[in-house]
Amino acid sequence: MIFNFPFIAVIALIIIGLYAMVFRKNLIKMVIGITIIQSGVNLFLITLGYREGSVAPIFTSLPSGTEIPQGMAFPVPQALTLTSIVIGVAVLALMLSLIIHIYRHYGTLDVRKIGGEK
Amino acid sequence: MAIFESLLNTFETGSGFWNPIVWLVTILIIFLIIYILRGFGNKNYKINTEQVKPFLSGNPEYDKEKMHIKGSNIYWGFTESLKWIFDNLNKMHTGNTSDYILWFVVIISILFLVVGLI
Amino acid sequence: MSFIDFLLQHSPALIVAIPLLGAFLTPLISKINNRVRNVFVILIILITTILVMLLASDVFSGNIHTYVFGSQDLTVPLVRILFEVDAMSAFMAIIGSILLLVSVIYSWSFIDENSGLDKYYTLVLLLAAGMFGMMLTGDMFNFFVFLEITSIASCALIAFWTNKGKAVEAAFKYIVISSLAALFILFSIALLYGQYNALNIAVLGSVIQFSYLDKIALVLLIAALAMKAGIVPMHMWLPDAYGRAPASVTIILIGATQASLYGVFRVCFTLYGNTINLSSASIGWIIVLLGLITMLIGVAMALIQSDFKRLIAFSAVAEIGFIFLGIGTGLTLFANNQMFGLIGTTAMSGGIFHIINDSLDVGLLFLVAGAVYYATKETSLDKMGGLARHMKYTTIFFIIGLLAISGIPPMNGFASKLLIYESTFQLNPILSIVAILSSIMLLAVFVKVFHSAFLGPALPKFNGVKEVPKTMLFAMGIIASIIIIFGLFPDLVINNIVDPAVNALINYSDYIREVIPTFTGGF
Amino acid sequence: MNGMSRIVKTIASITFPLVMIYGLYIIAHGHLTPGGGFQGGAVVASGCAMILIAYGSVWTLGKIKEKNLSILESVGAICFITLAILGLGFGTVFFKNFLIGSEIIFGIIPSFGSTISNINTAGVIPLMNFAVGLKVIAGLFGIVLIMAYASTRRDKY
Amino acid sequence: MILDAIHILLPILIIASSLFAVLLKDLIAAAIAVAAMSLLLSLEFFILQAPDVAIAEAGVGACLTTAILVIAIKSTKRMEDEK
Amino acid sequence: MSKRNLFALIFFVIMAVFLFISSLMMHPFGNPEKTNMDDEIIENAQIETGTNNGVTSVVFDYRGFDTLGEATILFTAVAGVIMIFRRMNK
Repeated sequence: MIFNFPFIAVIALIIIGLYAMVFRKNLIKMVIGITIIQSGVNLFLITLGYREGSVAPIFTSLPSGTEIPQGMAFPVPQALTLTSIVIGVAVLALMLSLIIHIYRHYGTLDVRKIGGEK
Repeated sequence: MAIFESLLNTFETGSGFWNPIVWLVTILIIFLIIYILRGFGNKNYKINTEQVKPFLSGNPEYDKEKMHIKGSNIYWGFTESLKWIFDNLNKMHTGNTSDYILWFVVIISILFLVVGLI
Repeated sequence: MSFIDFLLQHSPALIVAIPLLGAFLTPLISKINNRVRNVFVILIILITTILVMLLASDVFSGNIHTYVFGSQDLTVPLVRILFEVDAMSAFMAIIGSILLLVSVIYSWSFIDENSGLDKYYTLVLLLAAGMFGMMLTGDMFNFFVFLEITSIASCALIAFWTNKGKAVEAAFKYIVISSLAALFILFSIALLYGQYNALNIAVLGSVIQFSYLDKIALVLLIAALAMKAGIVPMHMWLPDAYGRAPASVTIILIGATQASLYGVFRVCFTLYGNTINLSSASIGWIIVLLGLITMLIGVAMALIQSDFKRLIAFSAVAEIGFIFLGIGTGLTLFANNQMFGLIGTTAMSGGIFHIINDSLDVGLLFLVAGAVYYATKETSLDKMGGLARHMKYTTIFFIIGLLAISGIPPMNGFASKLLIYESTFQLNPILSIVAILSSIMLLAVFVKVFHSAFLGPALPKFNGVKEVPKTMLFAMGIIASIIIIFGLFPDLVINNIVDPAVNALINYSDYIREVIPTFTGGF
Repeated sequence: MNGMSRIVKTIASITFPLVMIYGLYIIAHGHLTPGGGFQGGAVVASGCAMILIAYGSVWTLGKIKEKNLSILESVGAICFITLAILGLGFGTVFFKNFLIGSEIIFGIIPSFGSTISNINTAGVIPLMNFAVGLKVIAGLFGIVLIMAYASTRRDKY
Repeated sequence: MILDAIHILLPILIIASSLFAVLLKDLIAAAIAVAAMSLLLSLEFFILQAPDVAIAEAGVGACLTTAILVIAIKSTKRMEDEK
Repeated sequence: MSKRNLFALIFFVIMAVFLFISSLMMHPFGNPEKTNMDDEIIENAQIETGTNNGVTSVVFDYRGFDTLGEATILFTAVAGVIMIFRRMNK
């Protein structure tokens, strides 16, 4: 009984990521913020699918005496998280390549100095 | 011919109506009036002569670029009299990505207050 | 079983799968020839459009199509991914297919001078697949995946002109905003999953209870999707992105934005449909207020812009406000049966009709702006003038768009705005006064554009300007003719397309009952 | 990006085959043990990224072109969607697992509960694993390669 | 009991490394902190009985993400100078 | 602290408070309340799809369409990165 501590950690990760995006001035720090939020949501999905004292949903060399539905962790959140991780790396690559271009055009990474489109 | 009849249906909204036939007839009448008015025009108008040039009280004609009123000057009086509104609006649109995310956070927290507490 | 029946049965999957297959094949086909590639892309979009029309004609007659991936029967809808197409989805898919077809035809000569065209067409097809997937899916997580496809593909397309710093910057803003929105959507999907252990919209809609966590999820979903749809004050990415993208991309971006808007309505009406008595009034008023702010600020900002495409982008923001006003009025009265029968249905049909009108009008104006850019390489309104002397047909198309977007009678914008004015006037007169005021200001905005760009003396620097190529004129002509037809016969459109969509939103229990036959709720 | 020192290069080239074997094992045994197309693809792509860091992007780009990677990725994606569409052809709907129970290749159904691993099971899933693995290797390595190469190139605007 | 302690300890470490990633001024160090966070996250996934996700997170999050971040930082600017 | 940061901090705190409350309202860690969908998958995965790995059966069979979308996202990102770093002159 650990009083939902992993859920609190998830929210803390999301808040830290949002903090990085709102208060930090560097573009790469904003990207890192998105990565942190992404990790928080992934952790949330996996935490939702955990059952106390369960084993991974893999039948090969299953420990003997496992109850079949109740003794296994949820497979669906794990599949969703796999999708989410690959989406995260795709978005990250695109954002960083845009940042390289922005640096070439403006010569700075400060979020206040780029653009200026009113 | 059911489709054709349904094309000519009158569209009623409760206090107004819309019939394509009526509108087509109205547009035809407008064109007829325009045609008649055009018939009253002066017959001895000649292109490529002095008649075409604008008369500016005897002053020489300006450049073509100066004759044209620019787009941002057209509603000058309107924007000038409501300057405080437009100044505030311009201040709101900073073009800063962090601010965009900040507005998102603001809206989320306002909606939390409205939906979560009421 | 005949071939048509076969196509109809599998069309929900084929509408997504055919653009995807086309996107995967485009890098290989573009090895052959540029012309072959263009024809191939147009063919793919044309086939998809035909399938959409086929599906829509069946759905509008009252059937709801479901398609289960990987299994034949509907007995185990809990575990598999489900596509569910009701009239609202089909309505959105029609809009998407029209915009895509026009955009691809327009691209033929508009984008022809640039490099990297095979990637451009690949991304357009991927964007098409993402849009249709968002509109047709019946599964929350699948919706998220297609949302991400849409946003990544649109981000890459916004940055198409990478030699312009502002385009790259706009693309960066877009991807940051949309990936943040997508992460919050994923978070709220996870909240719902943790409570009810289901991902299907219909299954979730049948068991939802409006507990505290449900409220949190509802707020996050509405805020994130509204940000993707460009609601004030979260609209600021939209003028940047619309203004800097190539015009042929912008018209597809309108479709992607409308898909997010569809997401808002799906969440409010179907996912939270069962709790509508608890939620509808407050959520409805929030949506109405957001719509009002959106209209006013969008149109006020449009008035002081001097960049052609940015100006149109702000008026596109204002137009989205009209849609929110119409739908929100309906949602406000949803729990009140008697008032809803009087006012609500009118307001909702106005709002939904305005979705298609808005995308057509704004799309036409963007295409005109692109044509002006193509001919003059100029975007600032201050440096234009006298273009009507060189570009006759473009000017005519601009006049049609101007009349349509500001709701002048012979065009389609009038019909939907009339419905919205009438219904909101009965709810609260101030709402309709604000709506009429912003509509008038929209007319003022576009009169300004018409004067400064198309009228005036023939400027010497534009002496060599010629009319744009025929394919671009053809693309603009398609939209203009649809606008005129819709404007002349609005009754036809409302009876055959809009009313089924409105009924599909209102009768959410039909949507749920298609998956869970034992569901007893709703009206 | 330039290459690193000789020690790094030697160690990277020794470790590279091991990483590759591990990644391919993960792909091939995706339906039996933890792993699958994505995980194995990510492992192989990170091995390739190690070679890229050690030897430099210019050298690597001389060995393998980004266009070939792009085509490889297209092929992987086409294989995947073709397997999905074959479900419509041989079975009845998209993503129908049409090989399962067919006793041909990968057609055996394992008995319920804890079993020993038999690679000849799971229908189209191993084939899909291979298609996705190919796609993920090409895609992720392609991203890293292009970004590393482009960061050395200085275009003027 | 010891599992409970790990379930508390690992999230704390993850939060700490994410704070480092946000607050450090040196961007390379921040990227390394992100890598450490991903590695700890994959350990947490393994303890939460998700070995599939753990492999993917270790391969993608700890290796490729860091590689891309470092490439981007090297081609732009290393230090974050706020004024 | 500037005016903007103060304004930001207020709304930030409101949002954080609501989210933390939501994390306390979740079901207890490790004891999910409803399990019907996942139980059904675990029970049927081996028979229906022939895989010993439950996650793979979900990824490629039960939710195969999501995986197609995921592969598409990777494809999109690669196409986007190649397009962003292309040479502009033809």
